[in-house]
Amino acid sequence: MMILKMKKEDLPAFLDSVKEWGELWGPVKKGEKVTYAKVDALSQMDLKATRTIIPPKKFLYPQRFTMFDFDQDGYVERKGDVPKRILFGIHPCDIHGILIMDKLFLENYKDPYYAERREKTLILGHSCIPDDKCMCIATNTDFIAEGFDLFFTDLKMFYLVWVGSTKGHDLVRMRPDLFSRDLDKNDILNYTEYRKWKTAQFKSNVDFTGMPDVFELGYNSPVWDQLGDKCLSCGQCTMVCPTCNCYNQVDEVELGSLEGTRDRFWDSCMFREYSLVAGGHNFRDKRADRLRLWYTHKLQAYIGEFGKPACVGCGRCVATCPVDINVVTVSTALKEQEVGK
Amino acid sequence: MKELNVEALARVEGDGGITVTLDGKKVKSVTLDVHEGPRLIEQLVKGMKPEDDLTVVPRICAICTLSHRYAALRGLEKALGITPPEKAQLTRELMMLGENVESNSLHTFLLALPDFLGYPSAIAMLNDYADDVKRALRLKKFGNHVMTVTSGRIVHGENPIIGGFGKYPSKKALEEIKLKSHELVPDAVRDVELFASLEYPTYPEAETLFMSVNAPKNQYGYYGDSILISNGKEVSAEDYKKLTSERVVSHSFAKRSLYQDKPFTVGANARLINMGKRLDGQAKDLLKEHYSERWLKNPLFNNLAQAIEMLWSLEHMPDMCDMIAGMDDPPIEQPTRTTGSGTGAVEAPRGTLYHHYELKNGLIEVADIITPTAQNLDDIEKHMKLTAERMLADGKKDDEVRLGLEMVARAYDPCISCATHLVTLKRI
Amino acid sequence: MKKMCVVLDDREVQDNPFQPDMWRIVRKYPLTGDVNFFQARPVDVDEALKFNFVPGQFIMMSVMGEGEAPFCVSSSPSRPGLLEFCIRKMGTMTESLFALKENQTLGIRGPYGNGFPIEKMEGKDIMIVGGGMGVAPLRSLLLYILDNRDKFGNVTYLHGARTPGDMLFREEFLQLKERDDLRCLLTVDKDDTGMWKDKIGVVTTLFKDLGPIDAKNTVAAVCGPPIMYKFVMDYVVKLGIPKHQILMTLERRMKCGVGKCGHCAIEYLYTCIDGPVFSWWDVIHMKELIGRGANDKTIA
Amino acid sequence: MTKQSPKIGVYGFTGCAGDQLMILNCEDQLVDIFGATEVRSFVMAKSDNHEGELDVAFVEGSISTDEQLRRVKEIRERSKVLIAIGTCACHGGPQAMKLGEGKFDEMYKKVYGNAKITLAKAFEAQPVDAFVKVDMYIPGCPIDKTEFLTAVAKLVAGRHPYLYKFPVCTECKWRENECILYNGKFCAGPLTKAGCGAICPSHNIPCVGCWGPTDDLNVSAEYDLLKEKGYKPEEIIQKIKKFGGAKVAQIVGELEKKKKEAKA
Ligand SMILES: Cc1cc2nc3c(=O)[nH]c(=O)nc-3n(C[C@H](O)[C@H](O)[C@H](O)COP(=O)(O)OP(=O)(O)OC[C@H]3O[C@@H](n4cnc5c(N)ncnc54)[C@H](O)[C@@H]3O)c2cc1C
Ligand code: SF4
Ligand code: SF4
Ligand code: SF4
Repeated sequence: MMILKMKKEDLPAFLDSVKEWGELWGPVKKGEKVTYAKVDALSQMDLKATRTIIPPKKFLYPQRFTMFDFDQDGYVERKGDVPKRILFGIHPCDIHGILIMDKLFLENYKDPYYAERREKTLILGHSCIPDDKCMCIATNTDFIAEGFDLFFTDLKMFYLVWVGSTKGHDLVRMRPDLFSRDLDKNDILNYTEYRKWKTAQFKSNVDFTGMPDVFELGYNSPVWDQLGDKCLSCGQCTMVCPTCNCYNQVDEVELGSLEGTRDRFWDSCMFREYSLVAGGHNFRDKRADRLRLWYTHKLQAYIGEFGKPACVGCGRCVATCPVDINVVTVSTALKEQEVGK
Repeated sequence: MKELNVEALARVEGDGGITVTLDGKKVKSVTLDVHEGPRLIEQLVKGMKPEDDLTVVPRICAICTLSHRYAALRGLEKALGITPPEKAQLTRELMMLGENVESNSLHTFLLALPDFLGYPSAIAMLNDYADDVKRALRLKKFGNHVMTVTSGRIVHGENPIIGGFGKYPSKKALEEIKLKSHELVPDAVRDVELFASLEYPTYPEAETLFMSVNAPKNQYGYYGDSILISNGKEVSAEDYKKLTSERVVSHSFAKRSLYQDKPFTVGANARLINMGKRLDGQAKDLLKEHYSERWLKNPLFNNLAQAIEMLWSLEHMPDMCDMIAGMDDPPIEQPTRTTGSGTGAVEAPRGTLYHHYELKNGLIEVADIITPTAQNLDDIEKHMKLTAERMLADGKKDDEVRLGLEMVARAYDPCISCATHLVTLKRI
Repeated sequence: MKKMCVVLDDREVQDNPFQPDMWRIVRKYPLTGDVNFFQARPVDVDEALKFNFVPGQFIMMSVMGEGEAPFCVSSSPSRPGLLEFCIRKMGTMTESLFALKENQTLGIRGPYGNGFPIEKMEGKDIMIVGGGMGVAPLRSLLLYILDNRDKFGNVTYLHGARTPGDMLFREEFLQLKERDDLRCLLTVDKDDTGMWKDKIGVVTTLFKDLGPIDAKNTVAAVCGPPIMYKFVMDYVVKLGIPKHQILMTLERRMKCGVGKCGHCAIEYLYTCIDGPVFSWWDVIHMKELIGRGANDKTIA
Repeated sequence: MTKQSPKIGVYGFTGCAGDQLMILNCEDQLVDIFGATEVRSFVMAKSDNHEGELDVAFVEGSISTDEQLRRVKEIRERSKVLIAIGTCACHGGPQAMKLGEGKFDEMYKKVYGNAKITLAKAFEAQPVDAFVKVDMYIPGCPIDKTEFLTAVAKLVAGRHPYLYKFPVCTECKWRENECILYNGKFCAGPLTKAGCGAICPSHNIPCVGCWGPTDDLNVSAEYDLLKEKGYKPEEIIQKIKKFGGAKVAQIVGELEKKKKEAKA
């Protein structure tokens, strides 16, 4: 890893030149919210925004995409339908989310679709200012040390730029004149100051310590039923969560032939069909059981397996669920054995 | 007594049938039955909020869904004391142009033309008239595209809402429409020529009256606050009941309208008869070239009228797009009152459509919807009866009479499901 | 037919675990009213002998245009070249599969899952208890053991079916009764035909005839419908076979077979990777199976 | 694979004919549809219609007269597969929104007075499956072109069509819309089956529920939420019943009963 320094006014020029590598994408206003969209220049982006509606996972495993084509003779790989992209402005929590996805999709049977997109997507991270829904401090994902190609920390007067990969280096080399390695004592002080300042910004005081125990103890708690009564099964939480990966697949054919495609699309464990098997038996027919699976996965099972939660504290479920079921309310309800209003 | 039955009237939207009852050589009666079941839409929307009504009433008819939506919007906005922002007004007009192109191309080519050329369907014409069918599909697809861009989707788009639009079309989409409409004008001209070259049999000819809106600013158009009658009279849309006294007949769930106890015609030829002088561009020239006194008597000319009107709609789109693209998105206009009434009159492709609403404390108390087909039904039966009599007198075979009758019915572009519209029964 | 795919600017060539190979149906015939036997070989014959698997593993089978579903291999890896399946018609994919004819093709990828721990079973006495569709994975195990007979101790095979007509591979098992190197006990719940010469009664009645067994040195494999587990497991445990030496398979909805799609998750386990073979000890410690949602059908 | 083009028929009953129109709206595929299948009967599109044995019958619209009832039974008898297309056929459509309230006769009288209509006897509209077995449902008001075409393509290939079973919200999130319901305004998304591509929320307007109910809907949760946000109970019920048809009418009925009991 290497840390460089860049003048803030040089960023537009830098982003302009990296477009040579691939499409430039960044956070763009959509109504009151933001979403990652293709842009021409930095000026179109909204860097102040906290979270996009759905996380950058949409670039690595799109909402719905074709895996391969098939015809009478067999299955044919799709080639060349994945563009090269540079994502600018990804926050630490989302990069942590990507790291969790990397584990799932790249280890133990590598998923070539994810791998290809991951390879063709450069992650240019950017520091952020937490709002009242951010809780990455509770999940230990408020800073990031890996998983990106470049990471820009905004220190008011200038950027500190972490180079996290050889591809990141390649980008820097496109405009070496914009970076400097002259880092001095002040930079260290500034950076330490920044970390302290960021930590002080958090307004949410959720605490996930002990959650695996609380989940274990609360396995049969009636709290799950109460939450199940409120849940709309709309699946929004799973769509917006950066660490939800479930998918479904379906074959489509051309009219009048047996040629077609196998498509993959986002699925959700909140749906009844999710655990339904032929013959009509459903392993998680009750909403309560489905909710429990989700939150157990985020805050208990994953910790048991990998020592950290599968929640990266992005706050999207908090900013999305119409009936207020999210990591905060669920963990509180379990702890206090009462569902808040 | 012998009955000649055209079981299901093919190629009209909805479900209808014609029964001709003969007494010896004489035609005793001709009835257009509507089998389509009753839906009681006007009763269902009672007690609803205007916004909810707006999602239900367009479902009366899929082909004129946007006309219904627009008529409802005009009626409801009047009742709520809203003047729509200019951009909304223009976008709605563009949407009506789109519906006009879509519906007229669907009707003239896919539904009516096969009769004239002696085919059972447009698909069957493919081998011999591939170019014409494809041209029609191209125009129809474009009409659909305009409807999609403005209203949100092809059929039953929810985008036009009270006080404006959920989302205005993007500049890029407008630019595309502008270019494409330009490109399609020659197609539309070819269509006019094709329909002008057809033989229109004289059997159905008879005098009648024609009604249409009087589009504002002395221009041609598809909405207005007063109604023109071909006898020279003009009546305010709010007085629509004077024009359309409704009644129920035993052989149909569709209601009928008469004007001063006489049947009348609405639709494209009525519009051209009443407002044709206001056309511009090539549409104007072509109307001049092909118009004749026979239009006033023969309903079959409605097909040609639709082709000319479609051309005008296309020719008009570029200007509309430019105007809309030049404006900023206005906020949604809010109601200034919760109690009031209003009548919206618009020209659906098949004729004048009225939506009348009375609101009390923000809820709908009375909804009255009068559809073009309901207005046309009596005239359809009148012209069909004449056709049957004359064709039989001419010694035509049953099959020929059957086709002749179907052609007359179809020329009116009847949308039977909208004719089964449901109005509180009022006899004047 | 090599399932190679080129990705990443043509720089890296790698296996795509989601792309099925084409196999040809060699034989297909009904075993019972709604269960068919399928035998298939790779279209590319060079691949035939390369397909290695362990009894208890499953493959993902594709019918073009319909989709994919998991099925256990019913044949033994000791008889390579062809794969055999016994498949029950349950829904959309299996219906389309049944509509295929001999000589037509289908897609297969795999094998997946852990399979039976064959190496750990070697040297042990083996007891196999099957019912209904549970025969699908068990037949693979049984045939494998018989083909490697000297590596295992005493072998007992218990099999129950509702009626003689419902008994999958009936003739094959009746023939096994002739062998002296295994004990094969068959029973049917009832028989209206009068043709059934063997035992009548539910599968647990067979336990009475078992005689003494060396429980601590026995590995049991039990597969069958949920109702069967409920009763059989009690008997097997009472025989003294340790719970971690009783093996079974779990069924869950699956879309990928390789731990990506999420559907088969049970707490932190993926049935497709950590299973489908689990020990009875594992299963009774799965909260999701015995917890709130528990009912007869949970274990399958 | 030997292929025989399936014999199909398209029929319309009480509704707006929008689903049949959507079939005609498949401009780019219309020729292919007519090529890949043998369209025996499609009254709205052609006049040489032959009734007889069918592989697939597409039925649009709800059933609201005795004559229609007779015809739909007759179509069912001669069709191997009967597919309900559009929300009217699947759930009853808007004309069935007051199903179970027992107000039909009164409303009918208001419209037609005492006039005798001899054509047929009318009753309150009901979905097709209230009278005959339906093998598959393609909902939508009107149906979505792509959803319909992919289903037809699969049927022609002898495969089973797959339609989304999850609610509109999922597609709404795929399209990255801000949630209307989260912001406290009515949206029928969570109760409504996906398939439209969440068109309405993507235009900043609430889903009105035109695809009809999902198989797994939680009406009472949405009801409670909206009440909390300040909506009047009657308005909520009216809004969710608009396209919900018989199924939602029943759920709402139970809900109202429960609320009444709770009050008492
Ligand atoms: C490890 C494993 C091994 C199996 N082995 C066999 C076998 O040898 N013989 C046999 O007859 N059956 C077996 N099954 C069950 C078989 O997979 C289902 O019966 C089959 O998927 C039903 O598919 P369908 O499309 O006909 O049913 P539908 O109900 O139409 O299912 C639609 C889709 O849901 C999924 N699905 C439904 N049920 C199951 C299920 N039980 N397990 C996994 N996915 C499911 C599939 O992806 C399927 O394509 C096995 C299941 C598992 C998990
Ligand atoms: S659980 Fe909620 S806060 Fe945690 S990562 Fe997922 S969406 Fe973000
Ligand atoms: S806006 Fe409507 S459809 Fe979209 S997520 Fe919210 S409730 Fe669901
Ligand atoms: S968003 Fe809702 S109302 Fe709009 S088209 Fe989709 S299902 Fe219909």
